[in-house]
Amino acid sequence: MHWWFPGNASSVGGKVDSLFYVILYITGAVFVLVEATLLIFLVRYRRRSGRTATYVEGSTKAEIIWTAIPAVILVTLALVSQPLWSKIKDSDTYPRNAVHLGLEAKQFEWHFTYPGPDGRLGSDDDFLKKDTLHLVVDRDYVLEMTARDVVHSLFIPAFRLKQDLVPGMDIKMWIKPTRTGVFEMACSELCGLGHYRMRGVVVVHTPQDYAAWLVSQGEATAADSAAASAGAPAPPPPPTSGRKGAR
Amino acid sequence: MTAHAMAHGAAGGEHAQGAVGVHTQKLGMWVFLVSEVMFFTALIGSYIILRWGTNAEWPEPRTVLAIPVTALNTFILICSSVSMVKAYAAAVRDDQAGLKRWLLLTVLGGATFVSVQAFEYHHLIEKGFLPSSGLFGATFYTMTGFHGFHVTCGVLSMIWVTIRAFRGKYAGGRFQGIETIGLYWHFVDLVWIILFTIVYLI
Amino acid sequence: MTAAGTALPGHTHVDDRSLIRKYVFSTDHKIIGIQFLFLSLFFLLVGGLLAMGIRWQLGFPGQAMPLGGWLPEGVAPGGVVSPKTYIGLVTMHGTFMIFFAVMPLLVGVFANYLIPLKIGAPDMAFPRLNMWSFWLMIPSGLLMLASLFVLGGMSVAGWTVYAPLSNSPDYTGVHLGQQLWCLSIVIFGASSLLGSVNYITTVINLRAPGMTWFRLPLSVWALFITAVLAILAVPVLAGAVIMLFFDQTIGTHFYLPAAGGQPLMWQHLFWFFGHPEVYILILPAMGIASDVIANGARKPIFGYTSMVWAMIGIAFLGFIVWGHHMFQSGMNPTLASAFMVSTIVIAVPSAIKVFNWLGTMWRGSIHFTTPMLNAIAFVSMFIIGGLSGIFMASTPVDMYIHGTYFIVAHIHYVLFGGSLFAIYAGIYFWFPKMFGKQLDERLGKVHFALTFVFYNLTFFPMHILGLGGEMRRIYDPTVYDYLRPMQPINVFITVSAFLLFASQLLMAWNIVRTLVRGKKAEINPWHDCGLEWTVPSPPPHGNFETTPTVYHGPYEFSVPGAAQDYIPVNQPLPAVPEGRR
Amino acid sequence: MDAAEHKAPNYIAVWVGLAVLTVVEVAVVYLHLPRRLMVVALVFLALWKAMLVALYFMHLRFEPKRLLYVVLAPLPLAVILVVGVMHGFRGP
Repeated sequence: MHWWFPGNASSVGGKVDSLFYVILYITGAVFVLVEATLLIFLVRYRRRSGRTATYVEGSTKAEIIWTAIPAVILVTLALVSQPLWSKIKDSDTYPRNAVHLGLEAKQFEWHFTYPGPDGRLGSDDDFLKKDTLHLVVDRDYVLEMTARDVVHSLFIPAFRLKQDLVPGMDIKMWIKPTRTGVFEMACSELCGLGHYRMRGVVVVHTPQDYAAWLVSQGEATAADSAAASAGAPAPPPPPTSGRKGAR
Repeated sequence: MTAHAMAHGAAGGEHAQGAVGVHTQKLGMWVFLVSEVMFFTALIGSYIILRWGTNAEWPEPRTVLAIPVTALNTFILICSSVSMVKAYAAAVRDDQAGLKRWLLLTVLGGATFVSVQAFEYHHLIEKGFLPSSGLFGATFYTMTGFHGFHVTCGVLSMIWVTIRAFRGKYAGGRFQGIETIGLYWHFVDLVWIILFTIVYLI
Repeated sequence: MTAAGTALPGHTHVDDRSLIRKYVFSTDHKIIGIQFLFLSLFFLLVGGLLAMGIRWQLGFPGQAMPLGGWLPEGVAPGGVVSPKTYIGLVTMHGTFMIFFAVMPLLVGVFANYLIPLKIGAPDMAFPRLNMWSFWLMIPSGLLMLASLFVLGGMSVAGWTVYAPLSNSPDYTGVHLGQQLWCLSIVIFGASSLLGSVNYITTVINLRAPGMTWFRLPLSVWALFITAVLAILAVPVLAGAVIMLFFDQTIGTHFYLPAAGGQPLMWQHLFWFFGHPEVYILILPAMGIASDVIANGARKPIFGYTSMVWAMIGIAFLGFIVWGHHMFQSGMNPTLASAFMVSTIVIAVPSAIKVFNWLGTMWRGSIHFTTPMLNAIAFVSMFIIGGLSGIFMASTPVDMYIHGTYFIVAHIHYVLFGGSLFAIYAGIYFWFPKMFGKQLDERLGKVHFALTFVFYNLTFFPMHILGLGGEMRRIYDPTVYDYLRPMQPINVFITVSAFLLFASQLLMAWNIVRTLVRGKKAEINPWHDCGLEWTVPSPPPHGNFETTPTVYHGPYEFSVPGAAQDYIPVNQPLPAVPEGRR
Repeated sequence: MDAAEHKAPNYIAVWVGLAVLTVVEVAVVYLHLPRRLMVVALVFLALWKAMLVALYFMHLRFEPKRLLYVVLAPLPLAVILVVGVMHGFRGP
């Protein structure tokens, strides 16, 4: 049941998944065809008394066919992949109104910086949370990422997102969660002895929950949050529904 | 170009002359040099990448390095290349006296180059310019150091070749060895020409 | 060292070299090939043992390893693999398998043994350099082995030793281990360089009369192209590793961002070597498989010329695809797109090769000998490895599966399912020529069957793990909630891996038993056309009494009108048939 | 045998050429030209010198074409590597 992709929870995940399935169907068909051909040949042309091999050196026609067909299929795949890739990784195409968050990775910890009430990163009211990323569902975010020591890689399986964080480089990644819930994140680039436990979680809130969370953290006043939403529940336990859900 | 008639005597005997029309020993040396090109590409390429591919701060080489001395040293290495090729020409003519004389000059030129480089290193280190002094120090010492290592290897093998020459091993038209080691020697010279320009001058 | 010589059956010809010159510091390409064989089989065993440690921890995280109590407390406290040891195992497994097992098995063994014999040369162009190429592998291997035991522990940066993790003990506590790793790799590079210079020069200049370029067996073509790749790629690794070594020892900052260095530069230089290296590890396997498949199907290779051009194409394209290992590295996304296109293009020549192997079997008369079985396994497994590579080539899909077990599955389908099956095919095929004794066919088939089954049971489920999002190189997957349900797969893989490892002992047993009291081999047990089968088994020093003349291409099987179903290349074709080569 | 045997290049002339080019290089540095012009000039001069060494001292001018291909093989790769890596770093 859980032996497949974790349920998708981001804007790009669905597209990545469908591209994956396209490739899976194509390669699956090729796999079945080729391996079946191989098996048939092995049975049919096995050594038998009274039958000898036929002397064939090749066929230009066959060569052209089996060069052209894979070439066309593969180039098509590249053409299909390219726009999605640019959309995900090319920072020029990121939405203008996205909320910018900071992320600095150091050995075995993720340090997220939030812009605070003024909505701007790099001002005095920024605040920092370790290992937990709080987001509002259906909102565009751009993570401004760097690493303090070695190369890390942010991997959020449910979002289908992965990006290395390289010390000395500023790398941006666009995130848009589409489903509330708690999702795990991991480091997927070997970063030292504690690499395996460099775990974090993404909590995707509704706007109301997020406002309440801000209040609970003392990062916003009740008035601020009241402006954002009506009646937030008091100390919000992170919603557990949809947890790594494969529904 | 030349050694066709002398193909024998090298390893491989009757096979020494092959499909490319090049003596096996010479071909082997060229193939080796091809890989040397890639080795220096890694070192010089890193220098280019670090200096111009990023926003790293870079000192004006002139302010750190002594260009006149190195220019002289460059000239010495070029001279040793010329003496090498003269030694080869002498070997082709079977002029044994000329061969020995030019080989000795080549060894001398190479040894002088390495000595001047050692002197330069000593001076730079005294001034506090170290491999750990930023990217320029790191790339400078790595590139010139490995070049110097190549020259040193060249000088050592050249001494060996000279000894063999004095023993008459290259007499009677057996000059392929001279051409082969010469290729290495000129290659090292060639690398220095590039290094001198991009490390010291630009 | 490897005592390769002592196991050799007696020579009958007159040979006045001393025993040491003949069997230890030998310049004979055949002895050097055999020395490489035993050395790299030893490292294959080492790499396999390390893998067993990895699998134990992944299958049964935190439980004491069998016999783990014998390990020192610092390595495995209470018999449990520590995180540091685990990453060390991962690093050294990759290092040993790639640099000291598969690469020398393919290049050291088969290039050395086959090239002169197959092209009709008495030896390599530079026999003494060739000897050095082997004797440099010894210090290189010893240094790498020593790095397992030094103070501070072995390298824990993965076989790709990404900077800056590998740069400084600050991050991992490893110092000497990583430095020895670097030294070992540089010496390895020198060894590989000497070998490659030899192979290239030999193939270009020492071919027997009539052995034109397009009469070369595909194995020789593959080994030649591989040597070209090695000569162009390995020096770049050497340069990169030397800079890494300086970063560790004399305080340079090539890869350390604090002083302006570039961590990504390591990745670029490493993969500029690393991707051609992948083809160094697969091209010779393709060549060996081609030879064996033509022989087993009793047919000429289908589309010989396109097979050659496909290999040349792979070699060329292999140098412009390195970026596909770095799609998620923060590299310029536009450049990544360019790398995606070149990567996808390189799949085409691979596909051509697969179809041509199928074409070779089509209407053949397939003899299921042990070498042939292994070669067939090579083809079928390479298909899977090739197809799974397409997922990674597509940049958006790569974003999800990069750095997961999907990659681990892919690399093992190519390097184990591909290269190693072809290596086995090659060993079974040429063993009679090397030692004059025939490996036990029945034992060989049992070994093949068990390997094939357990291999697939081990590595196929890794695809599923990867799609479930399990990262590679993690010590304990059960730390993650979403990975815990998949733990039974890990247990299953571990059990399969142990059985796979155990199955390999059959081969070791087969080799030992055959060497001690094997059946004497004929000169040409597989009825093959190659020149190596026209000389005694094992061939004498100098190989050929007189330089052979070659009359046609290497795969003249089942020629219509011929008396037997193969025509050795040193015999002219019968007058009639339309086959021209 | 082949051409080179009969008309060995005038090595002394090449030597003089190399020496002069070296002097010109150093002069270029001290001329205080615009930076870009200086770089172009220096690269051009260095390549010229390297060509002289390769063509005459290493006899490439007189070798069969096929050897030339062997020798030139790594150069495009060197360019690909450097250019590729420099583009690999994200723009400023």
